[in-house]
Amino acid sequence: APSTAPETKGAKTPITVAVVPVADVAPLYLGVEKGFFAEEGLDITIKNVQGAAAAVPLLLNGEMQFAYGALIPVISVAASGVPVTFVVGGIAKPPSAKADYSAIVTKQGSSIKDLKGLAGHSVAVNALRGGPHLSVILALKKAGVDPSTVNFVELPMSDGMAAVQRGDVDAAYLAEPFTSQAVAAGLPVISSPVYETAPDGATSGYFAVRPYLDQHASTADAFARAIAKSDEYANGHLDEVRAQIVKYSGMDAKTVENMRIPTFTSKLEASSITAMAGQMDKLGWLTARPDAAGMVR
Amino acid sequence: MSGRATASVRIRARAPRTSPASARAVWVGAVAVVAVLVLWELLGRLGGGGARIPVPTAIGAALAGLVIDPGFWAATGQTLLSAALGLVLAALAGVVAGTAYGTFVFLRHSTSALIELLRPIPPVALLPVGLLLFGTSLQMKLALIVYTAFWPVFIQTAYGLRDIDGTLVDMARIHRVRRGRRLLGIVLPSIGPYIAVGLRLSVIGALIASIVSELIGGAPGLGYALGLAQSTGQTARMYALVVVIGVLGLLADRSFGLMERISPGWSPANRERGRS
Amino acid sequence: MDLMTQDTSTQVLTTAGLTKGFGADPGANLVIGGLDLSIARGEFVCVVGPSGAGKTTLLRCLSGLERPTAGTIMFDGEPIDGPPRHLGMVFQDYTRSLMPWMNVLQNVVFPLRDKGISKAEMRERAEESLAAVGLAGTESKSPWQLSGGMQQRVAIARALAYRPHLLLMDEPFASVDAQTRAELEDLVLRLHGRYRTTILLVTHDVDEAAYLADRVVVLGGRPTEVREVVPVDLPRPRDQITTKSLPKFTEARARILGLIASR
Amino acid sequence: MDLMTQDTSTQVLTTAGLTKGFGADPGANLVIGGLDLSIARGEFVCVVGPSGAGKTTLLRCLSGLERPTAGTIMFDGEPIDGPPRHLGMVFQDYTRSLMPWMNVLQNVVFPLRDKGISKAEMRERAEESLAAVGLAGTESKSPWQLSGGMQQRVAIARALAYRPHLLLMDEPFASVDAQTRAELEDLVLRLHGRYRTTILLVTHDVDEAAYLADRVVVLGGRPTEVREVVPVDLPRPRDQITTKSLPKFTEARARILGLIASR
Amino acid sequence: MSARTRSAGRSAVRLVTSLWLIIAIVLVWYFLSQGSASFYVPQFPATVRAIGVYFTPAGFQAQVLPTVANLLAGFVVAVVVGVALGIAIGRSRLLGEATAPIIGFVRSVPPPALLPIAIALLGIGAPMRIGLIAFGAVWPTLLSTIDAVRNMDPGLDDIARVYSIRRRRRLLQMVMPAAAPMIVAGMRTSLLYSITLIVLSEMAGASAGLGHSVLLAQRTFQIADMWAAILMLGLLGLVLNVLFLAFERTVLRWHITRHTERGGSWIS
Ligand SMILES: Nc1ncnc2c1ncn2[C@@H]1O[C@H](COP(=O)(O)OP(=O)(O)OP(=O)(O)O)[C@@H](O)[C@H]1O
Ligand SMILES: Nc1ncnc2c1ncn2[C@@H]1O[C@H](COP(=O)(O)OP(=O)(O)OP(=O)(O)O)[C@@H](O)[C@H]1O
Ligand SMILES: [Mg+2]
Ligand SMILES: [Mg+2]
Repeated sequence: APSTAPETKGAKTPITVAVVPVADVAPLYLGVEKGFFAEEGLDITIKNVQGAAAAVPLLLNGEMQFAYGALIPVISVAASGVPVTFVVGGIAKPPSAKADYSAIVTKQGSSIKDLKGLAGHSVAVNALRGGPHLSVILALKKAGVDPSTVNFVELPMSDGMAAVQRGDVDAAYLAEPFTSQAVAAGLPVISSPVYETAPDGATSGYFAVRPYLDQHASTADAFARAIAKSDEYANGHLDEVRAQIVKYSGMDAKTVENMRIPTFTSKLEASSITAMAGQMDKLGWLTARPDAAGMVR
Repeated sequence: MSGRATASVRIRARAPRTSPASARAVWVGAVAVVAVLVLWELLGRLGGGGARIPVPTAIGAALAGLVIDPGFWAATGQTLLSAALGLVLAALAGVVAGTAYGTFVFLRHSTSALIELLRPIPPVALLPVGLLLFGTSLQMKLALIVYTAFWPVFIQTAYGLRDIDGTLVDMARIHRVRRGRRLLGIVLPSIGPYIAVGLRLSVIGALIASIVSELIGGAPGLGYALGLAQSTGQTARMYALVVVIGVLGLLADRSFGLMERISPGWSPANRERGRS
Repeated sequence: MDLMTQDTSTQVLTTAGLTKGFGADPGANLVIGGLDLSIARGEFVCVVGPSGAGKTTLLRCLSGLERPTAGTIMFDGEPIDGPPRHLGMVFQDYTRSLMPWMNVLQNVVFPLRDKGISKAEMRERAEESLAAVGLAGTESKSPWQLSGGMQQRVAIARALAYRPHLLLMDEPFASVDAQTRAELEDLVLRLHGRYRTTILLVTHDVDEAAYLADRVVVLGGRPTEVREVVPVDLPRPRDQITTKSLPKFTEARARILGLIASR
Repeated sequence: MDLMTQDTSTQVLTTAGLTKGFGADPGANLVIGGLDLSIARGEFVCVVGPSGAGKTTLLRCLSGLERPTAGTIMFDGEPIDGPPRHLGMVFQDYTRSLMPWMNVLQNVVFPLRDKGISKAEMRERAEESLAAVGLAGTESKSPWQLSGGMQQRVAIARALAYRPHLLLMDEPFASVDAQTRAELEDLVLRLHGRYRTTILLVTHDVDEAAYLADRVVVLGGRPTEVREVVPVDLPRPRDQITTKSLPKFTEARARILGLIASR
Repeated sequence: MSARTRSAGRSAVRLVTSLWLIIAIVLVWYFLSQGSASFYVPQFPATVRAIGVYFTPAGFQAQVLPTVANLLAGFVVAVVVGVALGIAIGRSRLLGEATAPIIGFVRSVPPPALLPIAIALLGIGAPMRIGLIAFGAVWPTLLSTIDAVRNMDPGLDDIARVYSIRRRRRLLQMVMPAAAPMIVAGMRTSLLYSITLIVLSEMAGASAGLGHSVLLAQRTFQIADMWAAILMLGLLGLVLNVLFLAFERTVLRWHITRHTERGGSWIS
């Protein structure tokens, strides 16, 4: 029964957090190092998983308590009836196009110069019906292009750049570290989709399952507080963030040096979820509309 | 009769086969491997930007980085341990179930449709269920490994049972040889070549399942490292890990190949006749 | 055919109307058609008949390996259902009846296991019977390292080491030289004399049949029936020189030859 | 042993110091030790010798299937390297030499394909030779549906249909009955007479050897050597009754038997 | 006449024995899932409805057909390459020694790691999928063939050499039939591998297909859809298996009849 209140010093509450080892979760590592979690009485273990959906079984069976995920996949999970709820936010909409960690890239010398040019062409996204897919669709709509004229191709992000260069696809959605790699290789960026389409507030967050939250409310609060503290610290110490990324991802320092670091935020609004869920529903991606209010704590 | 009396009967001393031949095998194999590597390096360097597969020298550099990392060795140990454990379980289960399936007609008829329905379920698809039931524990890995490694042994065993010489079975029946003894003395040796192939498939299956379960399920091991390298765009490191996995598979495969060569000295491939 | 009139209480093996066919409709493709035969305890019976007559098929039925299409087979007064106890058999296809993954000794010992025989006795029996067939010293060889005749003798040694009460032998000496064959014949005769083993032996050699048997069953016809049973009234123990020079031997031999040629 | 003094120009097959051993150190485990033999074109030679003497091994060496450990084998004046053309062979292990996935006809016809023989002739030859061995009508059966003796005859039919110039036969009649055996012997004799086929036949039956051969090679010793070559000076054509009643036949037979027994 | 009724009766019995277990399991599933709240035991009706989608003309054409086509193409390539290469390797000592380490290495590369290589070499279209399936499924056939050819009865080679049988005929009519029982066993495993490899092959570049459906449903947590796609893979396997058995009965007729008529079960 790890429901001990955080105030009880000495015996710390052990929790396990499932993450995907990308830049988004740097505050978590940083916070652990800075002792923000220990201060809240949490003994934290971080484990890598393939994605938000892969973490759900582990939350359900109690092996892990929190997981990091973007809004879209977690909304999908919620729509299928799993009672998942966000505890705290992750990263925010980037402040500028230049700071956007995402990019739609094309081949050098491609005739496609902007989103309008994508009509009738193919775009690689890492997961159909996932966040990138939605971002590209919304960006296209915003640019006045009918998304149904674009052929979306599912392709792992690590293969996106090569596929564009070879001409297998005309464009690809990339996120860091692949964005900076592509830019360094000279691929033209025709859009920064997250910056252009994301709602204000957090676009991702740490979530848990409701039965757990009902029983361990104080632990969840402590976790949220520690994340908030970490976010704040991280936003002000980008060098330390980069050092953390090098440590936990194994990327070399030079790559990380060039990466665009997202802005971290702990504030996650139900309205963002409502907006996203609405878009997904419109596209026919959801079997049921999840209760947005219930998805945020 | 003078011809025969001449003492100069030249006996062509044929050296004992095993050791120099296997030395030759290593030698020939090594040459072939080097040839492939050189070809790859050349193609990679001449092919230019399009191909995203790193050349052997780049992978070699990443490999050098790996082997000095103690975490890598721990991961290797974890991967191998679970693969070996799962393989043993799967092999036993596969031989037992395959023998029963090939032997009992009612059992075969009752279960064949169900088995055919279940068999094609990709192990990857079962992962969420495995994660839910067992978490990222060793059990989850083992469940997936056993499931993957079981089928080849099972199928091969079941097929092998059709290849038992009827005369041997008659001989055993005549002498009222007990079933257990028949199993050990006749059935298993007869289907040995089938099981051997099944095992060689399973050993790699077990290794791959171990890695895939780490890759997707997040259990610690080489697969975890592989997934990390892949999702963070460290291509050379990823291929270095692939090379490591390939070498592990090669070693496992070779050790089985060796077993095969040692045990059935009776197999036609090892007999003297017909090898001239 | 006065077999049915014999006292059946001493009969080990009796068939009545034994019929056997193969294929989808066995009744239409009969190999053996209503064969009556009975063998007394301790008797030595030889079976002769043209190639393809059904001798092997008969032996397989008698041993319980094959189920007859019709008719009954009684063993020790009970209908047969699978191979009975204490039955030994030398298969015509001897190469196939040896296990290539076992050496000669292991092959000979194989049927003895699980029969409550001590390891030492198993080994002793095996070595004794291997020596008897002239294969002492080959214990650790593999079957495929032996000549055809040697393999056949391993199969014989296996049957001997088993010390069966009823021994069925299907052309057991087909692949051995004349000299060895004579020795093996005498070996089987000694076995028969010593243990009162009931023996049914298929052979193509009429001399051999007459030399060994108490009665020679001549098969023939299509489907096969018992053409005649020739009693061989020669004294026992027999030996190659004396027995074969007896007029009764020549007589029996001529009679069998005549029956075979008259097909 | 006056073999070496014969005119070698008519010799098809000549061995000089033929030595063969098995195992890791063949020189130490000799089966055949320095065997000299030569066979003239159109000759019929029978080989007799104890079981395990190395008759099969000799045939395998002569056919080029097995490489001798030492010594030379010349075929038509040239050292042998692999099986020569126009060679036919009946293997001792006949069951294994038939392919179970082919029926009888396909098995017989198999060696004839790709030899520039028309389909019609292939079939004719196959049916003719199958009929000659008494197996007409079994064309579409599978080998394992035949009795042992029938399988052996299929193997013989295959060799006959091939019309070889040199025919090596390893105990080809071991599993057939006396009557059929006599018929097959005469069949082989006719073949020999008609096509002048050179034949080397291994047998355990001394009568058979004397009846068929121009010369009988008696093997013996350890390692095996030619103990003696017995010329059989009987007129051809031969037949079972007349030839076997000639004093010269009895003489040859007795001589061979004596050589075998004296081992 | 009586033979015919007997055989009709026998096939009826056969049908019952082969189906009772599946029916029982479906019933258990039906009743157990009725009140189920578990996310991994989908309700029976929902799953059946989801499967139904695949049997609409549009669903069949979009989801099932391309998958089956790639699967079959990949399997056929695997079998042809496996048998051809297997015979070559099995019969040539040099080739066997030269390829052994490469084969041992290459076949232990985990399939997910193969994906980028396949994409790099073959793009993201059907050739890549077929290539991946073929590459992953070739091993059982290849290894079986190598082993079967190596363990061939040496007596067969003797016949071929004595009668100077040409190489082609030797291969087609001696080596292949002799090795067939084991090759077919390997092909069976190859078929199994092909089906599971679909999922991997549809991890990239696909927007439809059964394998893609499994992945998509998993990612979006549509458990009924996931099980529907998985069961479709199972059904596909079942159908292919029936076809395979028919193929096997033709190719191995001699082997099977010999086994049933001469020999029988070892346990009898
Ligand atoms: N499994 C089978 N299927 C079909 N026919 C068979 C089968 N077994 C035997 N026969 C047929 O039965 C007949 C008798 O065969 P069997 O082996 O009993 O003869 P045999 O008397 O032992 O002959 P041989 O002396 O040549 O060994 C043959 O015509 C054979 O073709
Ligand atoms: N592959 C082998 N390895 C070892 N020894 C062998 C091999 N083949 C044959 N031999 C030995 O060679 C000897 C002669 O065998 P071979 O088969 O030539 O005899 P054979 O004269 O044909 O006898 P049989 O009349 O019994 O057929 C035997 O002692 C046998 O053990
Ligand atoms: Mg027989
Ligand atoms: Mg021999």
